[in-house]
Amino acid sequence: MKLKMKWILLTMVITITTVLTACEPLLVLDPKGPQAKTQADDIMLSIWLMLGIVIVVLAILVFVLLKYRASKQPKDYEPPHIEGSPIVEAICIGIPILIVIFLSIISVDSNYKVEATPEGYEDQEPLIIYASSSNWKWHFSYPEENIETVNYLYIPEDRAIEFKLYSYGPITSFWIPQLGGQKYAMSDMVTTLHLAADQPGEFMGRNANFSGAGFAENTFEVTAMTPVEFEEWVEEVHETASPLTSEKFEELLEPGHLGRSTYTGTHLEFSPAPEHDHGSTDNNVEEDSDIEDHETHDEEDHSNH
Amino acid sequence: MDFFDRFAVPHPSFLIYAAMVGIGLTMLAVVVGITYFKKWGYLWREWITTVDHKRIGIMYLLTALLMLFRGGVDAIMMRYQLAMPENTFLDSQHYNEVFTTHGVVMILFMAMPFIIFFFNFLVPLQIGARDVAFPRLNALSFWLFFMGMGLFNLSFIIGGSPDAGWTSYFPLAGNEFSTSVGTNYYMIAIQIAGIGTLMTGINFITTILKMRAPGMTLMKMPMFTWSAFIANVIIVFAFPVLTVLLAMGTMDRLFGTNFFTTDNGGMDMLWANLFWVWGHPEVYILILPAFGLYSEIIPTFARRNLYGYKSMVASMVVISILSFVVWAHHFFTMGQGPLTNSIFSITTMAIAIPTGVKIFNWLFTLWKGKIQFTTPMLYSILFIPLFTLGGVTGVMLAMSAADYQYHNTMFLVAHFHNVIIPGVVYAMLAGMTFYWPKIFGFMLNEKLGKWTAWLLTVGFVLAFIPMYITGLDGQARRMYTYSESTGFSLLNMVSFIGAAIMAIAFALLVYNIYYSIRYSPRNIGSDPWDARSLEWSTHTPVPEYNFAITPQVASTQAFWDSKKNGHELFKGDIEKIHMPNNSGLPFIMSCMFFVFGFAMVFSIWPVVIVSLIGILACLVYRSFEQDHGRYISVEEIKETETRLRGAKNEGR
Amino acid sequence: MKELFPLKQVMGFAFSLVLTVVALMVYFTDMSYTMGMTVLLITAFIQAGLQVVVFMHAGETKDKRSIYVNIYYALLIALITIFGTLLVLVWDM
Amino acid sequence: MKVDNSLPLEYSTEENNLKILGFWIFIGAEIMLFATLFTAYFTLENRTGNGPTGAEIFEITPVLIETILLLTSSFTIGLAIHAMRLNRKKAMMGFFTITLILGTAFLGVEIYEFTHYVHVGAGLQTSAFTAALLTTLGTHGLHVTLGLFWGLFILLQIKKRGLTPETANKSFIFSLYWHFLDIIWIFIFSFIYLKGMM
Repeated sequence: MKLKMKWILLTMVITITTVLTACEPLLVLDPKGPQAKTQADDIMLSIWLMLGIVIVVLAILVFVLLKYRASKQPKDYEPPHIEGSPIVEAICIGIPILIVIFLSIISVDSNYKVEATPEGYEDQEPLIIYASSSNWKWHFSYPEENIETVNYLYIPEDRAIEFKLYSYGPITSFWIPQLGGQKYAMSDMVTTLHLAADQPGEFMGRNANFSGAGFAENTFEVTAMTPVEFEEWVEEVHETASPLTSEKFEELLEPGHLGRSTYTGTHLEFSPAPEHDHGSTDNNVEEDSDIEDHETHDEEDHSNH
Repeated sequence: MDFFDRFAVPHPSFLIYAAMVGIGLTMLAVVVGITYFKKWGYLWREWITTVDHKRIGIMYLLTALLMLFRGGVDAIMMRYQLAMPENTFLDSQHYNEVFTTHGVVMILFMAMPFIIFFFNFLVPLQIGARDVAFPRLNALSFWLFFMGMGLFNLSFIIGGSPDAGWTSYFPLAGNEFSTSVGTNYYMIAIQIAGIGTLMTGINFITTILKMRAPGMTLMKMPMFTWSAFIANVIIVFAFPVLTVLLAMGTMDRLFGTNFFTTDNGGMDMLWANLFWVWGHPEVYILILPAFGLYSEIIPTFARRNLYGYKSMVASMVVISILSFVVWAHHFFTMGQGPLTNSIFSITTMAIAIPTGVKIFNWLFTLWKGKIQFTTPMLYSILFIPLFTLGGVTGVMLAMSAADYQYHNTMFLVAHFHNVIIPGVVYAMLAGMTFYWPKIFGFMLNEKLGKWTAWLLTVGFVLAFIPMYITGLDGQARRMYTYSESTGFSLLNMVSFIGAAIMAIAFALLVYNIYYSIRYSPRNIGSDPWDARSLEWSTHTPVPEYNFAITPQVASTQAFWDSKKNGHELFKGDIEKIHMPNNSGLPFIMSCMFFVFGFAMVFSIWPVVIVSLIGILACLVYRSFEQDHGRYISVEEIKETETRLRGAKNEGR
Repeated sequence: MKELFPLKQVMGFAFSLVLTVVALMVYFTDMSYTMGMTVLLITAFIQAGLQVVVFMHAGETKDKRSIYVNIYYALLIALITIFGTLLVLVWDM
Repeated sequence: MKVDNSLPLEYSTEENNLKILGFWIFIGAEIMLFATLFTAYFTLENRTGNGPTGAEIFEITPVLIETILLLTSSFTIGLAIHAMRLNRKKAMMGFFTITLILGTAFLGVEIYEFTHYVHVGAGLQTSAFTAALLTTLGTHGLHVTLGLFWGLFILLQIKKRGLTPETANKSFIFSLYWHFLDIIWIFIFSFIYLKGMM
């Protein structure tokens, strides 16, 4: 009786979810760029594979429960003493090993893919955008176009984009689910995220890593457009927007939420991105030799271990 | 006035004031009650100063249950806040405090004491010992843990709760972004509790290595003892990392050092890295004893021996090492190179192999068995498919490229609840129901127990399966609110309903305890489940000395053999038994740790120094103390044995 | 065991002094980073082993196996933690 | 209490055996404790911010004195245990006292070293590197300090109660602790000082 109740409930849940997913595809499984596509494919593949494993386990479980429950056994039945069988156990280890090897190959391959320029875009120069977070906003600097935006991002479609991520505060995580997975933005180094959109559209972007009181609203909008439209937008900004001064930027960094805004010039000129140099920035300015010292040190470290 | 400002809760609300009044009244009621019934002496003699592993175990159990409800209330508040878009039940600051304390309380102050309760109560009984190796250290472990727990919970009413997540990543948890004393509480309370846990680890490794009954070689230990052994090995090698990490965090917050700050070379990711060097083994500390309990319960009610004993042991040993080489999968997205991610991705998936072996061994234990559906068995059977689901989503998360999409989302939240609830919480409830008669001398009501298990499962499925979906739809974890347009509302509502059903299940558990205390029969003998290992061979309630005669063991299920195959457990005559004396020192010393911790949180240096001197004085006193324990005479043992109805043959 | 002169201890002490001097070569002579690290690793671990075996009598009771497994396990986890962290945070960043 | 006379005094009772094994496991935990400190140190080694680097502040002389002092004290505590096993209480106490004196001298030099660091502008708050350095050295120094008090109390107990299974056991465990601190110092000496000065 109770067993049935449980199944009814389970099927209900499953039906509800399938109906839901059918109406509107889940963001992560609705990729609009090559990186997100790689990830979505991996996810779907692993879901099917894992579903298979769950079903096998469930089938064995239901089978033994139905067959060997006490009410079906004779009263005087004494279960046998079985130590274990090397062959059966070898199979139970062997099959998972094969699955893990298979998934490892896919995982490693995909990891190298998402950490490189998106496939099919290798021949063109990537658009570099510096994305930095502050409590609780996103600042996007286009050094080539000499533009800076706050809380919104315009990108041309069909072009590789290289995001340079860093933070003016807690660790944040830059995430546009439909274009690809996230990466951390931290205050003492710059991380790189390779994305591309293969069609125009509007996408949700957000900080995914908890960063304090204003975290929930720490979102931004991404618009992918044709290269021509993008060029037009750049020109328009140069004509209409005011320049970003360091005072204005300091103001923007104040904790809080802001709407969209647009500036010419970028904050990189007066407030450059952190360098990945083990934090001894100030030292290096005075003694240039120090930089080399550290670097050679590091390389030797490599070779040593 | 400035001095006292620090003690105020920075973001007060009606809920907090109500809780303050509630806590105050309860404390008052407890104190008045104890005084009225003249129980202070009893409490001091029988509980506070006790060094008996069984009583210490019971105190761990009570703490764990208390914290289960504390953490549970947090959970319900979170789910209610998220049930509707733009809900205003909690503001963001409160929500942050609630999920932070929920995480800390559930992992460190609920799950940990629950498993340590089982270590304490079961391990000496399963290996046929009189007590643990260092009974006083054991009492100190408990009281340090207890004081750490108390200090952490105090943050709620004095000074404000920590609000940087249970992981407390820097720089968010640094002085710059967390200005209240909440994170000080986090650092110091967990430190004190952690030291207690580390001592537990040392104590139980020594106990298991040196105090086994004659004939019980390592490969003849009951499976729970094996799992406890491995878990304690992990404790001993993982907790020092936490000790150092919290010390560095404390120094950053109180002494202005620059380990994890954003300037002067500090490295925020070092915190995350070391946190998970401890944090990942920590989850195996929790899950392995749970596996051990299932390995006791499933054979008992399948009425068959455990299938694949050797591979069970081997898989745990492998897990104990693998658990230390996977930590970077908690931050695949930190920006390290694909080589590192690939390595940690593969090691993480590799853990699925030994875990899978265990699942199959349990399935094969059921095979050809004679399965009885008791409450503990019901939990164990429900555990298998639900945990498998959690396990396979773990493999999915281990794929580093795909993890870029799962990381920090509700998918992850669904995954770890999916392994911890069916894995750990079910095991704790199953184990508690299973061992309840041994501990308290009566059974919990089976019918209510089964209702609890089913309600819990329905609630669990409704609460957590939707999170997998919202996670893939872009709902990040730790968001206190979301807008209607995101489309998360329906599934979050389902989650809330599930959480509410789980709450009802836990309420039913409390009712079950109350009901069983009143109505359950007391004449159940010492082996009501017809079980297999040594702990069931002694009386109920277990006498102070556990076994009048040290048992002789020849297999993994000595008691079963004595019942079915004519193996003789208790050979020889009763001799006088050496037992340790009670001591108030562990409690007094832990109280000083509490004062020390509180003073540290608020940087009241004179008190810090005084309490530190007090702690050292306790150590000195202990060094010079001569206490060789006492003997229980043969007459006294015989009297007890007769009173508990004639020793050896009882329970057959 | 019962001899009066503590030969084992004296030999151990002399040997650890020699090892210290060898380690000091790293400072007083001009060798490459790799070479220096190799020397330090070798001398440090031999000295540690010397202390454990000669002075700490790790192998003298029937708990020998537990003690050695404990030390090896600690060493393994310690090295994993140190080198793993360096890999994650320094070498592959 | 059962006393087994075939083994050295410190192993003679069951309780003593438990304590010795328990302490070995504690040493296992201590290895991890220091390993974590080393992890932090190696990670932060080059992150000197505005402060000095290791090569700029390390001095070979005090370090060498500290090393010799601790190495010798490790030798003398070994001799103390040797004397204890021969049941020579006077010799044992003598070596024990020398050990504690050497330990105190070590601590003295270390305190000098710390004041030197602060003097040259490498305080606890200067940079991530100095914080990691001073914390690692400080943790070792704290262990030595606690060890000195502990050793002193054991010495007093031996004086008062003689070489009993209990005091012998305490002395032996203390010797384990002291040797372990020496091992940690060897690693500090090699991988903090010598590596830093290389």
